Amino acid sequence: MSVDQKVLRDVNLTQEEYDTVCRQLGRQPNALELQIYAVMWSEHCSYKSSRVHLRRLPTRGERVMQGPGENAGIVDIGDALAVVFKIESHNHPSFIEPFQGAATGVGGIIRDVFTMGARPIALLNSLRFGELSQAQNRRLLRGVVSGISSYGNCMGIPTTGGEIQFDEGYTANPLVNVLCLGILRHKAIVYAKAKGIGNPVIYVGAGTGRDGIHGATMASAEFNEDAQAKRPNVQVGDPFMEKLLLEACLEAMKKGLIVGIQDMGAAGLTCSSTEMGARAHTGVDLDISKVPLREDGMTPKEIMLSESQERMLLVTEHGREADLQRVFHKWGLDSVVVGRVIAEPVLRVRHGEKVLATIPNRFLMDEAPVYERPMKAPAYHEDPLPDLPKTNVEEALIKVLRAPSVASKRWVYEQYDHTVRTNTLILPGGDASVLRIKGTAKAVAISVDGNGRYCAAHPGRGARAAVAEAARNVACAGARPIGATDCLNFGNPEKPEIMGQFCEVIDGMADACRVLGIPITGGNVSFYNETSGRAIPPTPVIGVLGLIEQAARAVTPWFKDDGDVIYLAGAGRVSLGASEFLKTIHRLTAGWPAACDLQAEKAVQELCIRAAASGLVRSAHDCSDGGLLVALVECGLAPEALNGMTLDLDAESAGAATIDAALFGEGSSRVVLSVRPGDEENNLLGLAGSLGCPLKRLGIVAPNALRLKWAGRKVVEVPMHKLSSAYFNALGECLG
Amino acid sequence: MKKHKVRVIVTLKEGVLDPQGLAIKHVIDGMEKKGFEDVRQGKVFDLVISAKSAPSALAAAKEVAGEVLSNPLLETFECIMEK
Amino acid sequence: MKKHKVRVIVTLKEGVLDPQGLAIKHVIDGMEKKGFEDVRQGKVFDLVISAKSAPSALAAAKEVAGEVLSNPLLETFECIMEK
Amino acid sequence: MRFGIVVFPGSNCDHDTYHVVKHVLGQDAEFLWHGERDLRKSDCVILPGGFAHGDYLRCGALARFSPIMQEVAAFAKKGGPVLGICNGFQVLTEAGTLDGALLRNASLRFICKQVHIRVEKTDTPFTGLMKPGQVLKIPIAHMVGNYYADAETLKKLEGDGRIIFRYCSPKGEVDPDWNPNGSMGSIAGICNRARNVVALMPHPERASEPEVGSEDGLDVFKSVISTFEEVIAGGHS
Ligand SMILES: Nc1ncnc2c1ncn2[C@@H]1O[C@H](COP(=O)(O)OP(=O)(O)O)[C@@H](O)[C@H]1O
Ligand SMILES: [Mg+2]
Repeated sequence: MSVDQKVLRDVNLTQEEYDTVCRQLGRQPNALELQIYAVMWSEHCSYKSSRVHLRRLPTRGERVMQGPGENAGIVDIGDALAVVFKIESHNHPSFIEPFQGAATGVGGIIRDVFTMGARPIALLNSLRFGELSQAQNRRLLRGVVSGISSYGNCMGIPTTGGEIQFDEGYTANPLVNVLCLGILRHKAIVYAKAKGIGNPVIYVGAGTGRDGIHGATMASAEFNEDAQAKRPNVQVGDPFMEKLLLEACLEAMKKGLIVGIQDMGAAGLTCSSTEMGARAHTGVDLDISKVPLREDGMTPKEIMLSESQERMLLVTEHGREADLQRVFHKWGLDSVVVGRVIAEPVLRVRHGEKVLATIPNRFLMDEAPVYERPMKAPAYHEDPLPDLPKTNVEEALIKVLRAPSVASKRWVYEQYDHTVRTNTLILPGGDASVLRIKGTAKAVAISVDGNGRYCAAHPGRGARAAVAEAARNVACAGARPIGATDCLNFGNPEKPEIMGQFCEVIDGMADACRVLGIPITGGNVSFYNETSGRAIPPTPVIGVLGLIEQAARAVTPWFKDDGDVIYLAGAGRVSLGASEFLKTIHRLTAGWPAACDLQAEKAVQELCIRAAASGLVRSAHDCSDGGLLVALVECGLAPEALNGMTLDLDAESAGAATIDAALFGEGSSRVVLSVRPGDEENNLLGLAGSLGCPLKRLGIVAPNALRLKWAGRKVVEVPMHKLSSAYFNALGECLG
Repeated sequence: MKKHKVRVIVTLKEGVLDPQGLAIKHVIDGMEKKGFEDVRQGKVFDLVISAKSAPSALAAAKEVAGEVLSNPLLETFECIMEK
Repeated sequence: MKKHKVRVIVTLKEGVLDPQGLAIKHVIDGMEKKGFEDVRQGKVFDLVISAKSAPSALAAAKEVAGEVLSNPLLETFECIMEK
Repeated sequence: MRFGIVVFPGSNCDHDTYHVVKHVLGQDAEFLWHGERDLRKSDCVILPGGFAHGDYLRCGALARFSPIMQEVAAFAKKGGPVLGICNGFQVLTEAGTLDGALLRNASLRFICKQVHIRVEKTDTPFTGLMKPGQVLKIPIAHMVGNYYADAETLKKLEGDGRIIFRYCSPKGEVDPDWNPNGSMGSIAGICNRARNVVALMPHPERASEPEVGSEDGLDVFKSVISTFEEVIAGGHS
């Protein structure tokens, strides 16, 4: 069909896609319909580049009550309770306006969780920035952190954990991934379905403005320059409004007044009404003259595409509108009927009586384009590494402890309220966040992890390592992993190398999840993280959820008492390739990360979980960024006390030939444990033996200083307070 | 060099959501005060600048207002010389 | 009833510490801009009020400014009728 | 004893406070919706933490216009024990029930961490079971907790013995290094003239069970329960 190419460019559709639209409809779409198609078929909403690959991820498991496809995944935790959780990216908006971008990212993921009927109880985030030596990156970090903190804190949802890494590759493309976790009773699940023909479709929350309207629209010729200057499309978050929505929605759900609900997130009213109809095999008939507007003179297109925050679309039973209104009114909110559920499975948009658009749901969703984009195997870095000059261990240790990716993130997490709701048993600073479930003996643990440097060097290994690390963090706390959510951050999928990375990452994740028995219940894909042709390192971020049957048995990473015996558990291989040591000490990005042996990983996790359950270990900490020595030092830096240690390592016990590789090499499947000498120690050794998990004695907890021998020779003796100030103060010194 | 006082007023651009203003309006409405149609909140900065002349103080204020005091994505500003 | 625009400017009383203003001054100093002697931050509220007359709109604004928009312990305010 | 916990739309420590008085201490507890005027026969009223009305203007500034606040003021005037925690402290200063004001933290950042506070006075309903000089480990979580009062007010507070808690080191030393937010005189909590209205920035309800890291906050609630029981016992004798 012939169509103005400029029109297609503005809405970001190809000629072939336009032809498909015409074939589906049997006619040309009108201007509004074209806009609706364009947003629904955008990468963000349709997953057209990733869908064929995502199918390879394992999504089923005994405990999975809801896999991908709804607003968030649901995993059973027993006692008729379930956890609802999901991670989402807000990368592009955070680059444009870090405070609002990050804040609205938090707002969005919270809505995804409470719309399922859950009370959100924790937030986590995974952040990536360019190096902090550049003022621009410091500004982005400060803005993002205060955006997250202002939104989460106001909502009264604790931000209990996360991770941050710095790499030059994120300079013009910071990543902001946020995860929300909620708890619900099985019976209370609410789905995003527009069920019940004739039921009213109701709009609640903030008024609709022009914010967030598709960039394409902004660039069209409708606004003159001055108007553009006055009408930015930055979305502004209102956490207080969201708090009202949260409480009002949960109250309405409890009263059985909500049949189905979805938040108006990306592509706003268009996406929520189409998806809710499609899931219920019904249609939604909207009268946009009823939509509460915040600005004058908004066009139908603007109303349908607005991404104003803190808005929900819901369906109630016919006849209960007044009851619903009463609940919302109590919270100071208006609820407005803007449409009806209809039998015809279409999205129909009217303005009063006048029909403006009619599109069958399936065209917008199931029959949206799916691409098998061309792929090219990623260009790997050279392996093996060049010869490296000798290093002084103490100097290197302090430098690595001060490296922003390794150093304590206390400057960041002190800005997050992490104790509200009084469930947080293990505060930020540990491996996983641990939250008790009031009214039961249980706790859940959750950790988000990913390593772009590993994935850039070797996407498959990096992806396996990311799943393994998140799961291991949870296992260290004593929790058994029961589900995962993932956020896949990549460059432009139209480039074959990027698709190649994506494909290898998916395979690596799928492999790790299958072997470790962790189903993926939802996630998010963020492509086009690219500026001036330069893509970010491929960055899958995995959030793993674990369950602890006895909350009182949760294990922290920190050494407890002098004389406790320190062990390295696990048969993990290490490599200096792509390590923090190589980057910080030798200013090199080279080599491959160690391959993760998933059977060894499974064994060490099993050891941690069982040892915790039977109260055998006093502490457990995973070795990740920075390697074994950093992990050991971290074990000595409890929030309120310092513990020293006396260590006697060699190539055999540390699992590497050279001292640098042993102390600073990185790899999966390794955990530092401490145990009381005597019976408990013997029992731990017995348990490890029966699980086939190696356990190497490294030394004992001892007062005040780190004392380290390598193959019998003394190499380091340094007071813990010196290490503590390097580790805890580094980030604050950069950021002020 | 003389000291000049410049007041910079930073306000949200039209169309940008103002949660502060909304929350205040909501409470004012609840207080049964009549007639309040709209409330928008902005910021004010009172600067003291040493400069040769009033115009050069004003120019310095404008620079800082654009670079530091306001976020050009969301806000506009005006600078006023105080007597 | 006509709509009137009133701008309320709320500033900290002299002597009350203004950490925000100080922090901004610090940033400006760090940028090697010269001459900035003092920065104090305040708030501005743009009100739209329906009232019979400008004086009655101004009176309504003053009431709200004193009761809600400012804390008399820390702040003073002025109300300005806009054209 | 019956606790009434005031719920503003943006309160977010209401459930935590309820949990402690009801489930940890086994007392009666009721939520008091800010739009209502009924204290439901509460023997003690708590204004919990949170962001009462979003608190974009000044923290706690808008809360005093809620209908329930008139009842709380009347209850306080009759001598009823009232506790303000964090946002509750801000609400009480904005309402003029307590002296001074809370400004933004000196660091300008939100601060969430464990701190230590020293008990200065034990002659209030909320500190009766404590010892003067006792150190409590209790977390703070606020952006606006930097206590400010003019010199004259400060002098009055000192003179009347109305400074109830100060930030301190784990050993009880009060000095600027251990002042997390810039508060004048390291003030963490104060009371009114009649000593029945007490407020503090730290969150005792987050330090009331050993598994969350500290039980030191529990004495705040236990004290008021014991005062109440004494009154009841006194009434019967
Ligand atoms: N962005 C963040 N938000 C909250 N907590 C964080 C953040 N980044 C790091 N932390 C906390 O700091 C601790 C260390 O993080 P990290 O170095 O990533 O640990 P690990 O290597 O064990 O995954 C964790 O407890 C984590 O929750
Ligand atoms: Mg880890």
